[in-house]
Amino acid sequence: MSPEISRRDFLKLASVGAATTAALTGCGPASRYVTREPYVKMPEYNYNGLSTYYATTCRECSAGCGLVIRTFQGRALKVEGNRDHPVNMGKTCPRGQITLQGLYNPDRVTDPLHRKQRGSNDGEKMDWDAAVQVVTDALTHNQPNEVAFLLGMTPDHLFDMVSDMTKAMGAPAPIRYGAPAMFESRATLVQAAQTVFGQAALPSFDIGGADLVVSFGANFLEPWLSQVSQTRGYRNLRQGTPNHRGLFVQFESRMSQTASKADEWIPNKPGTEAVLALAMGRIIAEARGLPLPPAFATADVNQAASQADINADDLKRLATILGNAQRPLVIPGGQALAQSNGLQTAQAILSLNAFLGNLGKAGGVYLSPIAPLEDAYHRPASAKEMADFVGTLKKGAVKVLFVHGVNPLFELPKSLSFADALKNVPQVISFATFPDETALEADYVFPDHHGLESWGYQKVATGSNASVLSGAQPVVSPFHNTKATVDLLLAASQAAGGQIASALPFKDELEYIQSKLSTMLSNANGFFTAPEINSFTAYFQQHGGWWSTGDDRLAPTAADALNANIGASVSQFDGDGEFFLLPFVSPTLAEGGANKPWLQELGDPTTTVMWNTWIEMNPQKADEMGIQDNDIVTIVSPFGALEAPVYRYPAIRPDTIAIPFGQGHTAYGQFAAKRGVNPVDLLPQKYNEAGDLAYAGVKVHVQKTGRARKLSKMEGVLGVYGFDAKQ
Amino acid sequence: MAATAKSLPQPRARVAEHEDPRVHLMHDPRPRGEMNDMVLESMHTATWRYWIATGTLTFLVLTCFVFAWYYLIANGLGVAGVNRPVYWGIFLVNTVFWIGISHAGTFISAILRVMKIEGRRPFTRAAELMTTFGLVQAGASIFMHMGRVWLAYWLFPFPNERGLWPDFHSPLMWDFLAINTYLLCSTMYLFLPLIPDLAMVRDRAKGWQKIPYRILALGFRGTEGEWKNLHTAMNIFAFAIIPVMFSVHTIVSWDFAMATRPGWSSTVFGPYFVIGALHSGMAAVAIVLFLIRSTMKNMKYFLRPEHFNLIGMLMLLVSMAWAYFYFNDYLVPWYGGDKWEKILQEFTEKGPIWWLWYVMLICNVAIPWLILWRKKWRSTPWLLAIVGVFINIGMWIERYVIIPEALTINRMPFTWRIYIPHVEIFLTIGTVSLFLLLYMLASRVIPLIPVWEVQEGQESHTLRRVGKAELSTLTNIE
Amino acid sequence: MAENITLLALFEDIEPAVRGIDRLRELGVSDQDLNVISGVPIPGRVLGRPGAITNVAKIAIAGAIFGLFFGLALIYGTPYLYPLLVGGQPIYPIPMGWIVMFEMTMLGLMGFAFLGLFVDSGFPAYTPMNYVPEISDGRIALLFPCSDDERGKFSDALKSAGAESVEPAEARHL
Amino acid sequence: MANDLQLPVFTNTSEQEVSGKWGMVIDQDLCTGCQACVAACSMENNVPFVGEEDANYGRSMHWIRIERFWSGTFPEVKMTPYQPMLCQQCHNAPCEPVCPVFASVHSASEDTNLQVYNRCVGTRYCANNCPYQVRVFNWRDYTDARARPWLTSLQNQLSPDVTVRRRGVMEKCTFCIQRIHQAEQVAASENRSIADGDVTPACAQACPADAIVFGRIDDPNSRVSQAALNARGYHQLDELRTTPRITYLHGASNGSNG
Repeated sequence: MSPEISRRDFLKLASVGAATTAALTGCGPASRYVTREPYVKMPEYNYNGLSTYYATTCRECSAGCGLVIRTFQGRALKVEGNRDHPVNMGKTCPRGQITLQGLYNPDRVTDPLHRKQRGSNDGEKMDWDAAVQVVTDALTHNQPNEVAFLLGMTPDHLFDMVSDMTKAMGAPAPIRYGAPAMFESRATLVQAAQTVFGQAALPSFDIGGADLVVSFGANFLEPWLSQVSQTRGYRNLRQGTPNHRGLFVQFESRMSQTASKADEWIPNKPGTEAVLALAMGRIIAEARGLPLPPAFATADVNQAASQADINADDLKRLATILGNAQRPLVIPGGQALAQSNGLQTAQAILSLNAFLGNLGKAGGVYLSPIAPLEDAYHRPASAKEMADFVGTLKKGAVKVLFVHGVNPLFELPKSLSFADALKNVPQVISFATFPDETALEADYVFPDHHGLESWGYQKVATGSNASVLSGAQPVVSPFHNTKATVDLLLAASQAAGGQIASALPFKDELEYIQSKLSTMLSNANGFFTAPEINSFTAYFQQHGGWWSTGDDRLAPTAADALNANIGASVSQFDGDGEFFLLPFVSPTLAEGGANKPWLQELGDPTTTVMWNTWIEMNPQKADEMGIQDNDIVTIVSPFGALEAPVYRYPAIRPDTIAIPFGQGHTAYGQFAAKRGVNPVDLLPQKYNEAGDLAYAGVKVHVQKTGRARKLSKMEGVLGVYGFDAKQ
Repeated sequence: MAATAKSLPQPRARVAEHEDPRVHLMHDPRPRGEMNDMVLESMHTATWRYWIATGTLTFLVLTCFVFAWYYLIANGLGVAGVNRPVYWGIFLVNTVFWIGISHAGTFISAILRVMKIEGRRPFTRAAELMTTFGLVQAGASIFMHMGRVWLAYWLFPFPNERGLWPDFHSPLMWDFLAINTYLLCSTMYLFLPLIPDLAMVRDRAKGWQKIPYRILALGFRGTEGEWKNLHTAMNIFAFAIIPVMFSVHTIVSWDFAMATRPGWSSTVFGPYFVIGALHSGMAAVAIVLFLIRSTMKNMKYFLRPEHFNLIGMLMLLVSMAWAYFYFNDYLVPWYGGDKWEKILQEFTEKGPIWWLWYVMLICNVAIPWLILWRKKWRSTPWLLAIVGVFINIGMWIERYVIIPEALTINRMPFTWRIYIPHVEIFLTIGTVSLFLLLYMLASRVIPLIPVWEVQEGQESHTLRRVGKAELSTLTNIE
Repeated sequence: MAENITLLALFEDIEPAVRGIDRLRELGVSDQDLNVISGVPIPGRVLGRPGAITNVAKIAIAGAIFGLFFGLALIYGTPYLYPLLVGGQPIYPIPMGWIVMFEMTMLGLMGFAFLGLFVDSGFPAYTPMNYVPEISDGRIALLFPCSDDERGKFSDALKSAGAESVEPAEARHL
Repeated sequence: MANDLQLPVFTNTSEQEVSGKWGMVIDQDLCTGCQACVAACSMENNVPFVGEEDANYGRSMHWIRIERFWSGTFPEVKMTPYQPMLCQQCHNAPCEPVCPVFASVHSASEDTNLQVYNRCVGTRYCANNCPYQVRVFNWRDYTDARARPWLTSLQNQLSPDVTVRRRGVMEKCTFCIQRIHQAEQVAASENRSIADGDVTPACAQACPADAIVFGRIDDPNSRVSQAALNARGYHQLDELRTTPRITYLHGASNGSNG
């Protein structure tokens, strides 16, 4: 807010809306105005012995859930969900709960650092003026096309600001990437929507409205797109309509946490989802006596069943159930899209939905609402685009690389050899809050605030019916000598002068955000309106964002979805191993949770393993190979190898092994470093037509090492697996 | 009428000296003064073996008891092996074990005294010492087990600033009261018959050594009144301490029997634990007597094979009783077929540590029954001591099976975990060492033989000639 | 009138001691004045003397009653001071009351029996007393008062009864 | 103070079941095992983490854990529904009478199961006697920042409403008693009795599937009472008659091939 309006007036404005949500007060101890002081001089918005609650947005993933943080005497104590927020409606996932251990993490980068030698832990501290100077020089002393920005999935206001900046200086637009996007195969979903519906948007699946959900590998109860809202959908699927429990069938080669909630789990062979979907379409079409649409024409039911290594009768039975369902819904995702034929799979499934006629209907397929400040959905970079970007880095075309909110050294497949690419970049500047692998390889680390210390907004990509701009505000004053990256860049661009300075005439971060918000003043669809920007900002921060009151989801049109012949076939696999490799995102850690000790100590839902990486292997198969629990095995793919202990997992195909993604850090703080392994070391350089990585498209060898390491488990194996199980 | 004379079967000839009177009544009396000197000599002579043994035990106590316990307190129970679900580990095993050991002392002394079993006289003191010393170990083990031992005094019922009294609903409180009662009473019971012997030592001690005995002997002279009071008090103790002894181990068993746990909630636990206690206690007496007899001077006169024979018979008897109660405790759950009980029995017999169960049965039943049925073997001190060692191992394992193994199995299979002891092992060694060390020291400080009782016994027995045999007769002058 | 002294006669065995006691009776020493000290307990009827009386039992009974009430106070008194509900159980439980009462009764009984021994025998007594160490070697001592001039008569009588020695007892620190 | 002599009488458990105050309903059909409740509980109640080794040895301090079992073998393998296990706040709590120092007592006002940390001397009898095995013990000084320097900054988060437990004491789920009391004070300050929904424990508040319902079970119209009437409802280890305050709703055992 601008300094003319004092905080007291500001609270008056805030209190107007306070009636609606008693818990929430106005904007937080805005980091720039409030300095940490002894509590004899207490800020007036804070009462001794009383908690103050601030609404903000979770930054543990890009779903943009609204949080309400309980703060007490200047400290954040507890994360609660924002009841009014349309994405999570007061609920949170474990990562959101434990985001506080990121805020108070003992391993945070506390000061701007200049690292004399890349990879070395020691660097000399600088002051922020010098940091601004460094950034200014980096912007001015290089040709615009030699400057590259690599940003994470959050926060969006930084991405917008950098986009404006790069546009102004004529530099290439910032690249946006995150391992979640890779594992979610967003590009594939968007591309499939483009080809099937003719609109490049992120499909939104109304799980809650359906009465039968058939999911092909979609882990929608896990970190996939928007976990909390999808879990709410699952609840409504089961109990949303009185006296009618919606059914849920999951096709997946491993019983994931999501599959464990399915009424039926069909362990199909990886890469056969497309043919299965088409076969089901064909069965339904024949059952309904309709003319066979070209999309399903080529499908052969029995062949599909045998290719998928499942019972043909089951397939027919499920297809019949699907055909008879009133509000059926078929969801593509997870491993199904992470194949060489991932795009066909997505298309086949979307057109199956189209054939079932649930487009734009309750319990059907929609297109996610376009977030405010957006013209269309802008997806993060696909793995293919990242590969190209790495290529440009390797060529040495980039002189200075800015990295924020992403840890490519950890999140990109090793076969892309991002490490080598970095060597060809003369200057790497990281804005990392935590000392992750990439920050360790950077020449400068200019730490950004933690999410709970920051301003910002997040454009919600999917997960709500309304179009949502989720607002973030500082709930505590910064604990360390950190600086908001937007402030840093604004200062630098002012110092740089010229085009950039005139394009970004903002004194600080909040002014920039307000400049964006001001375009929404006229929007009457919101659940609040405000005459002028300051009160708008106040409401925005008080309620944790702006969202429209209506349903902004778009009904896709299936123009000729069914007429295109989807040449779907079984996918191709790299490597000649006997096991399909199935990497999956750890349901508790996701990509960034490894440095938070309590997340480490949450048992994985299906295996209850804590604090480490495990390899899931079918017990019968393990017996054949003479592998016990906790035995360390080597997994060799054509692209790398790694060693990890085995968890004999009863619910996985004998020809498949699964390994979670989230551990295996070499840096990133004491709780994450040197713990577990990182499956990206095994991933192939193989993409589907949409450019997404076929991370499940490799077959690997498994060799015993003869060594063993006790996996830390929540469960007592004696009770769960019997007295002869190894503890 | 004519009676047809039929030749009666002739008894097989037997060698006369096998018909000797019961030698444990010691029908070769010696003058009191001589016996006094023998006992004092056994107290005064300390060979190099003695000092080596004492030194080793002292070292073990300092490391495995004192330091190990300090380490435990300083770092918390995390350094022990206890976990969920096995919240009670070897600490409680040791507690029950040592309380069991402490039982035989009182049993032998009190019950045999009440029943006027004359053979008891020479070894009552050694047995009573076992009660006190064993209870010391038991108490220590309980305190080791506590999470905040520095607050252990909160169990004492005393008016305090918290206005809070202990909860007598808790079996642990009953246990606390019973064990304290037992410890106090058995210590007094140990002291009473000691007074005349202390007076005897006092009369012979020279120089500074006289002082402690003067103080302890309380000025006992031996007047008729003193003897009368002493006898009355000893009789009261002998009768009263027996029910206390039974109550103590019954209550210890209730610590388990009151719990809603498979394998614990059993009505037979009371007598079963009492018998178990006697089983290990008797065996311990045999071991201790063997050690005293073989290491101390002149003891072969007081402790004779016939005494071991007596103890051996008791051991056999108790072993059979134990087998009977164990079968009770095994059969009922097996027949009842309760889900959790069945799982527990399967776990003990087929689980990861199945062998413990079989070792227990072999040590507690097979070995005693195979050896103790024969008088010749019973009367062999070293053999009896070895059997005693086996029985004690078996009984320790029995407690291990009852506590950590049974705790592994509960009604929440998700939590079942094996218990792996860590520092407990050292603390176990520590308690054993302390127990032995106390004996070593006591053997040089107080007369291990109640001389006056022995003499009293000798005076009350005479050999009477009946026909051709010399039979022992008891003239009850008490 | 000659002043009174206490004579101590030592006997080897019970028989002569009994004879000595009879002689003393003839010489008019009453059973109250006579004192027999021995290394082993010798019942009164063996010596032909009235058995000694003891109060230990009475004291012990008193102790038992005290202990009983102490136990009652613990189990039913202390909850009254600070009543706390546990596990749906009554605050004043009957069955487990028996346990506490029993233990406390027994403790009182035995504890007081022990103290009774002290009280009744005047323990601890560290003052000088008439005693000779030979007693704990199995000798039997007779202690009786007599006037100085009658001393010879008494010693002759006891010597003839088989006394080892008849000496005026000097009180000594034991 | 006057006490009516509570002589032992045969008590009808069904009476006690309705006489309870706070209760919870957990729908295993909805629980997705996502661990959000565990995380929320730990963040709300200052529950320490114990590290890899101790966690594997059954010493993790979770006040609420999510259980699951398997039946059958591939491909006919099934996973039993996720079963969040926390203190059942029994009326006839087996853990209470066995404590020698009244550290585990019953709250007369809330009819919940209290653990008084500073009374606890660590005999661990209560944990042995808890049929649900939901009591956790501080085996080490998991909250001592001198021994664990990394805690110094993490402990900025400790909630002032909840005691930080030291080594050697037992602890367990409290139904977020601090929230209950706060709500009661607020209600008292507004001269009203607690309304349904005034109190939400951290676990129920976080649960994304809304599988946990909490409220007054003495109010037949409250959400929790209504949910408890569900035909799928059952009590854990009901045969022990501990009269737990948590009603579980059966979930379909799910897996392959129906």
